[in-house]
Amino acid sequence: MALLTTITGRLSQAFLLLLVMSLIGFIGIHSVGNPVYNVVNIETATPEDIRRATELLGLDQPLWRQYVVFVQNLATGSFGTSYIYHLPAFDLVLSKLPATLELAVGAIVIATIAGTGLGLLAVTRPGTLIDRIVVTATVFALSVPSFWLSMMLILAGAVMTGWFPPGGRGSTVEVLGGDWSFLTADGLKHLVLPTLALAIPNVALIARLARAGTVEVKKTDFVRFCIAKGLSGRRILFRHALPNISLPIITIVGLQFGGMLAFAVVVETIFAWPGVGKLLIDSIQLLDRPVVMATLTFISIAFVALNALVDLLYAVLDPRVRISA
Amino acid sequence: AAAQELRVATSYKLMTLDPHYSTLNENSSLLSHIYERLVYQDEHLNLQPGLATSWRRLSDTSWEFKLRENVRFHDGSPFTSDDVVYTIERIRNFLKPPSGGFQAYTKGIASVSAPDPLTVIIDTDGSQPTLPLSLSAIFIMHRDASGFATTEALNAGTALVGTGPYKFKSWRSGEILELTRNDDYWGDRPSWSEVKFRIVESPAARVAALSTGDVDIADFLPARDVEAIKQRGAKVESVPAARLNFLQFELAKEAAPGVTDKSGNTIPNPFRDQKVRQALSMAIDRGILVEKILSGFGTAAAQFFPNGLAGTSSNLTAQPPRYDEAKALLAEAGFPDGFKLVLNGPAGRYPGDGETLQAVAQSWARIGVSVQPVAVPFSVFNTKRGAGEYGVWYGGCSGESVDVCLEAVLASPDAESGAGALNYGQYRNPAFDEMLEKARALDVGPARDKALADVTDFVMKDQPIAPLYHFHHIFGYGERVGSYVMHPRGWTTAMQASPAAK
Amino acid sequence: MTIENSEIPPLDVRNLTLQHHGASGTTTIVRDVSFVLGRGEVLGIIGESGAGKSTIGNAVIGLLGAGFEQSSGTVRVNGTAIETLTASKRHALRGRTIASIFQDHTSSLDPLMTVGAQLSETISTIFPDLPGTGVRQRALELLQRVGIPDPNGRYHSYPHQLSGGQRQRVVIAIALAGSPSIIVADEPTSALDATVQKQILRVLRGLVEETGLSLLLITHDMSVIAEIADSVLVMKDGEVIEHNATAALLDNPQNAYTRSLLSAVPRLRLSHEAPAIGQGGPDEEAAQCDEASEADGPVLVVENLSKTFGNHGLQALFGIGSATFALRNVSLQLRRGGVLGIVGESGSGKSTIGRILAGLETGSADKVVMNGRVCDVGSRGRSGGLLGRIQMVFQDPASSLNPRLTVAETLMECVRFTARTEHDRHPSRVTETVERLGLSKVLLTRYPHQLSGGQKQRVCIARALLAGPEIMIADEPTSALDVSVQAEILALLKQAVSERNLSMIFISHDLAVVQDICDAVCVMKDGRIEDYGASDFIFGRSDNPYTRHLINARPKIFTL
Amino acid sequence: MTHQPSTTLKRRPSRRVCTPPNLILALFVAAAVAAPVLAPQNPYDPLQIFGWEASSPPGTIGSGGYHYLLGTDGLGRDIASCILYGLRISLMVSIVSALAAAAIGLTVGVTAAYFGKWVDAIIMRVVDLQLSLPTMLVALIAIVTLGPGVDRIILALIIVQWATYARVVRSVALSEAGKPYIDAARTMPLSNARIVLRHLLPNSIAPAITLLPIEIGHAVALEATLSFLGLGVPMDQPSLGSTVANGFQYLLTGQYWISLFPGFALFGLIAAINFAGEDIRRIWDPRNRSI
Ligand SMILES: Nc1ncnc2c1ncn2[C@@H]1O[C@H](COP(=O)(O)OP(=O)(O)OP(=O)(O)O)[C@@H](O)[C@H]1O
Ligand SMILES: Nc1ncnc2c1ncn2[C@@H]1O[C@H](COP(=O)(O)OP(=O)(O)OP(=O)(O)O)[C@@H](O)[C@H]1O
Ligand SMILES: [Mg+2]
Ligand SMILES: [Mg+2]
Repeated sequence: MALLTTITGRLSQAFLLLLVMSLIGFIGIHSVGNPVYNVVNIETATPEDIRRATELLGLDQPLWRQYVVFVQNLATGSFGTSYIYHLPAFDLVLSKLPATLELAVGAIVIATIAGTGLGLLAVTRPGTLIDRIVVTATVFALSVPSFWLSMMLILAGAVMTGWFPPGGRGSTVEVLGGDWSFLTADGLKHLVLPTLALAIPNVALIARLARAGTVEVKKTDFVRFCIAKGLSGRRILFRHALPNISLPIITIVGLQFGGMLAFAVVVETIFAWPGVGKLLIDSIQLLDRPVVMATLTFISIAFVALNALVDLLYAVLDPRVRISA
Repeated sequence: AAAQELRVATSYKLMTLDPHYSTLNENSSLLSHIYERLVYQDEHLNLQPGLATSWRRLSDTSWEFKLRENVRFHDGSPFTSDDVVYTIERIRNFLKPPSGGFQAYTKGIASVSAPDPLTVIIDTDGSQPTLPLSLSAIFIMHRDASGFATTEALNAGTALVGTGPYKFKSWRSGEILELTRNDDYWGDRPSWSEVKFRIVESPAARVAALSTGDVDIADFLPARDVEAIKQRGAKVESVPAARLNFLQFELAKEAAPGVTDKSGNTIPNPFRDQKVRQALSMAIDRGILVEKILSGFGTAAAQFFPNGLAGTSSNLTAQPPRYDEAKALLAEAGFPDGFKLVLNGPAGRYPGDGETLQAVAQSWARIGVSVQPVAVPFSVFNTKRGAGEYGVWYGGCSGESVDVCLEAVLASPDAESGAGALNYGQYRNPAFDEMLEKARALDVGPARDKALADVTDFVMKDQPIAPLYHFHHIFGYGERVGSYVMHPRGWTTAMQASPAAK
Repeated sequence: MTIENSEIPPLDVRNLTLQHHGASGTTTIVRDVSFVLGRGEVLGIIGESGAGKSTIGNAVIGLLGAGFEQSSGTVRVNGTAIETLTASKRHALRGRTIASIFQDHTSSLDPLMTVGAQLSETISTIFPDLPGTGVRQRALELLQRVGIPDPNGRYHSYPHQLSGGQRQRVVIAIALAGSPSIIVADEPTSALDATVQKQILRVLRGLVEETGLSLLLITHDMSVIAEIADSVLVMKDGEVIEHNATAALLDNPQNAYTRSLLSAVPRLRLSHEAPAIGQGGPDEEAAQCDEASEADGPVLVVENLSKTFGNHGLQALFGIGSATFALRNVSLQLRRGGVLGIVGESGSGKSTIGRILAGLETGSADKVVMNGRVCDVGSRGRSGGLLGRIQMVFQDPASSLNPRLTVAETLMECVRFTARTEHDRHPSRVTETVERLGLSKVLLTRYPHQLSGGQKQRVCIARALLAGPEIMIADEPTSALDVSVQAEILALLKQAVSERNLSMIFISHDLAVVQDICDAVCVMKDGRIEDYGASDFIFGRSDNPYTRHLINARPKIFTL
Repeated sequence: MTHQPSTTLKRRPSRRVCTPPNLILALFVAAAVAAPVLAPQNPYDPLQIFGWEASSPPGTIGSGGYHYLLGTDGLGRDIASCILYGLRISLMVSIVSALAAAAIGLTVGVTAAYFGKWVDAIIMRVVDLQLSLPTMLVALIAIVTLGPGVDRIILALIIVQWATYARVVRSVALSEAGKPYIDAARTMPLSNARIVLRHLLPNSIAPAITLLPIEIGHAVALEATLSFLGLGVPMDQPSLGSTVANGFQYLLTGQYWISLFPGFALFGLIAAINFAGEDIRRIWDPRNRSI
């Protein structure tokens, strides 16, 4: 069956991809520096300490052998133990997942809904004040570097008004083996600012895409025919224009969501949000190879899955699109 | 009860709950709530009784520690000498690298014995006058009947019992540590019923958290934010850190990497000439570093620890730059037109590190030395420094006492003894080595301090490094905290904070 | 023909002048056009391609494109001048009072929505009280009425899964959905074969007579005019040059252009003379070809070509839905320098044959030999040797032009990349060809959306001709052209065939045209070849019932 | 969706290029080019900088005779001069990298959509791979293995950015590739490259054009972040991005000028680029081009 071949095809591709990814990660970390300097306390460690730590971590082995060991361990389901945290690397990544997920999901939902909403709102009133406000506001929203935006949100939402906490993750409840903060009032309060910081640029991006796309679609013959058919403006907008502009929007949503899962470092750092992105950057900086490898694996899987989903959505939306394996 | 809760935003990551895993403050600072040491180093770096009430030297190679009575672990079991033996054994025999940092502190120990529940006898290899100081780094764990506790088990938070004033409640790596008061604590009743450390690595986020009253204490605040924080009503304390940041020179190689003449041709290593080193050190405007880059929260340095701390020399004080003199010295050394060099350093590891490189570049430009400052991530920096790819670089050293730094940075490198661990510049001065060794053999006390000061005087004349500054630890606290006692080692604990009077 | 003359005519156009403002200045597209369309009346508009017919249609429903301006005149619908109405009032007329069938049927349909859904949404917008099942019921009924076979199955098809004629009928069905009192139909039957066309005309006529529908019918097809229009407006260069009752106009045209137009109407000759070439069925012809020398041998041999359309992406993925058999065991031959006509029912697979041969679609066949080379039709893609030697004029000219290239760019590209000699590459070839196709040079700088339907079609023909193919597949190449231009184009094609040794497959529903240009004809129905033989045989002696049925279905007036 | 009266003259699509945002952008470019002439101080020359004048408020007259119009930063560099000099690097790094990334991404994305099947599969998996590689790691590897330098940063930014374009443009190209005009092109003896670049690409590019100015802004920010981590442009030759990133640390302090003015400059630059992008997108659509 086609579905089965598609899935197996994708899976084997994903497997290859992970292999390549792990090689890049491995060689990359190796080329950047020696992790052992971060493992020992460099201000006090003796050369002997360093040598012994190097041996114990297997860093004295040739790289290819280290890789073989890594793959062997992987076969038993282990990414190894973090050099820095001394926790199983993948568990460490998983433990950051709830925080990252709730932030990313919140932000992407807001971005998608508000973004398309604003974009369509602007496009229904071309040339009006609303349109201009949307265009200008989105341009500005996109022009603010994210650390500025985050800082401004903290200034406005926390320091000056005291409405929201300036950072941190609020109280959590354990559900399904993860600690979730969106289920508590305190947690929700903590979520507001970082979610906004992540969502705002994406609201703007999606609004611009939606607006630009719709402007284009509005000129097509089938929209003219829809008008001639007597369809209401709203119906044309939502049932005809929206599906026709949604391919790039869905793509962006998928990409940005993946990005939020993996690379929301700035926001996570400034809001002291314990997420995957921060863990990854820290681990890269500390050359904590097991964690880097585990995180990269998680991210690749997330991207492959997301992109497969997005590809599937293409086919749902556009019957002319052929899905390759 | 809420009034007695202390909320702290700390930069300390607390990477593991194993107290013997890493010697970094990042771990030990927070764990000192749960675990205690035999000997405690106070804010003047003097040793005070901890779990040991007294200690004395039985012979040149033997120490006796008397333990405190009626101390109980969090699980109710009594603290005995057996636990000390267990702890030292765990460090020496059980833990494997990378958790090897603590082995340095037990290096000189030959054997440990427990003649009675409140006495510990430690025999050493040779004379170890600073053994109590070494032990001031070691947290005492409770003997586990089933064998040595693994790091994994400790991280799981199950077997986490110490004697400290606070008990473990919960922990999420890199995120949060929650503690509750240990009501059975042997010492003064802890001030706070609950303590919650939030790990906030971004300084701006710590500032924001403190400014909004989201936390009561925030550690390691950026100096430039102090004014604004004060305006928002928080109080700020600072203390010069027991550490030094300095510039270190490559001294062994014939040609120092990155050092060329003005037109880019390789030249013989100029740093091997003491005059050049002196000229370069002389031409650094340390005032700019401390006043501008560290916004006044720094002390211009001429030696390893801030003046006044044990083992420092009162003869050495930082001088304002003397460009003309420096230029003359350079000319004397054969570089009237100066030369070109790459000044390397880590980015964002120490307060003001990157900016310091640039400020030094500005200073040195005035004596004709053109500098290309290059800051890279710390791990890259370490790797390259270790590989000898640098000619002159920015480094840092800290320790329990001055001699630790003297030995690590300036002693001739010796893989066996571990001396010269930070002597990446390969500075070798046998006279100094000898003097240092002698000084270190002295018992803790004024004589030893004097000897160390003399050693420092002696070696700094040679200018093997160019000291820059001792940055200050800056902590801020809100209205619920009455006072906070700063510690030069930069510890962040609830014990240092006392509640504001109602 | 009863004309109920009520006081207020449903559509009253007075002194309509339409201008277009562009960077190169203002051009008047339609000048001072007036007409009245009464209740139950059918007004035909014929005229030169590019005369402004579609533009008038757009003005009437108030959907002029960007840059157009109604600079003077009024359009009254049921007495109200629509210019004075607010946007929403005007919109309320659409679909209910006045419906429109756009010339460009393919791009009128939303590619991402099934045709059933598009039809149903129109119905439920106009009849909001109708329950869901009622809507569907009515939608299926409409599909049935416009002659879509298997309406239940087709309901769930996407536009790209339909044949050209089927799409056109869906558009007609949508226009009919709101039971409007006025319909502006722009070339509503251009893609339909005679039988289906007849059915559609019958439906329209029925509505006109029974419900008093007023029909503004823009067409090139004189037989349609003759069959259904009460009066006719003849346009040229944006002006009305003649306006008369149909019979009067056809019998006694006043204007020279009208006369030339009428004389250019191709007529089917049903003489029973002996065929000049080929004697009978395909076998005979094949035998003949086999004997012929290499040079005269068939340039194309197709044996047992079949095509089954799978489902679209998602259905294919989950393996649901049913397949469409578009072609079943089609065998045909194309003589070098010959023109093979393919006629037949709309949806019978004519275009599919063309697309497979052009390598745009896969199929399965026992043997396909082109130009002496065996081709693999099992895979999409272009076999190197044939690249550019086989050219296609697509059925839907509008969407087969790259919207971002000007006419000149499109044609120049074709010249540049197909030229074999330096001479071929010369830009003058483009202008020459364009002029021979009756297109003004001004159009060269335009983008496709700035052309009329017929102009686009001619650009497509120009593109195919400029490529200098050995085989050309022309899929309804003249459906949007007025008869006099059509005559010129046909002459041009014939010339190309005879002078350049071009071989052509000519797909058309216009039997007269087919008879005129083709030497062999193949009649298709339901993906099968029903009848196949020399042109004279098919039109003269074939006793295949479907062939006879097709021939007899032609509008009466021109069968004499 | 409302329908404007078609009878009134439609506002003709504006072809003006001298819109205020474009003028501002032109000003930025001019300022960048003329920086050595305009700037009172060369912030890249350590001899012209006086560390003791660090963090001077706007308007201070410095010892070198400099008038610190916008104040000085924490190292004593004239902010106004830093902005002017920094603009050159930021503009070049961001625009070059964004354009190159766009060129690569667009070509690759359209190619994937056009050929489908295994070509698509391979390209898209490479895209997946690229997307899941963290910028930081790429930058680290590039800079550690190739050494520091503006060109390395541009390279790193290209590697990081192209995949986004590829995926976005592919989404449109997938449905565009099935349209008859592509079929028509396929029957011509055109090379695949030409069909992809001349026919498919221009028709699939619209969302990517929306994306481009955003990505340019993104590139400035990325470059700033990398510089902040010591992976960017040389620290003694700050780009606008790194000036902002450095100034960012002063945001909550009283020395507002160190963060505010470079921030405004960056903000204005990116906004101007974004507005200009809006124009490009409008002009790109042939339906907006009148004859
Ligand atoms: N957007 C436009 N810009 C400029 N000129 C245009 C535009 N649209 C159409 N025209 C021109 O207006 C004239 C009338 O076009 P229209 O589509 O009304 O012709 P038509 O009579 O319907 O022709 P056909 O029978 O070929 O469809 C043509 O010459 C065409 O080139
Ligand atoms: N992509 C497709 N998917 C499924 N079915 C298709 C597809 N394309 C065409 N068909 C079906 O194949 C049949 C033949 O279509 P084709 O376009 O060849 O007809 P045609 O003879 O050209 O008709 P017309 O005269 O109306 O253009 C039709 O029934 C049509 O619905
Ligand atoms: Mg027309
Ligand atoms: Mg067809």
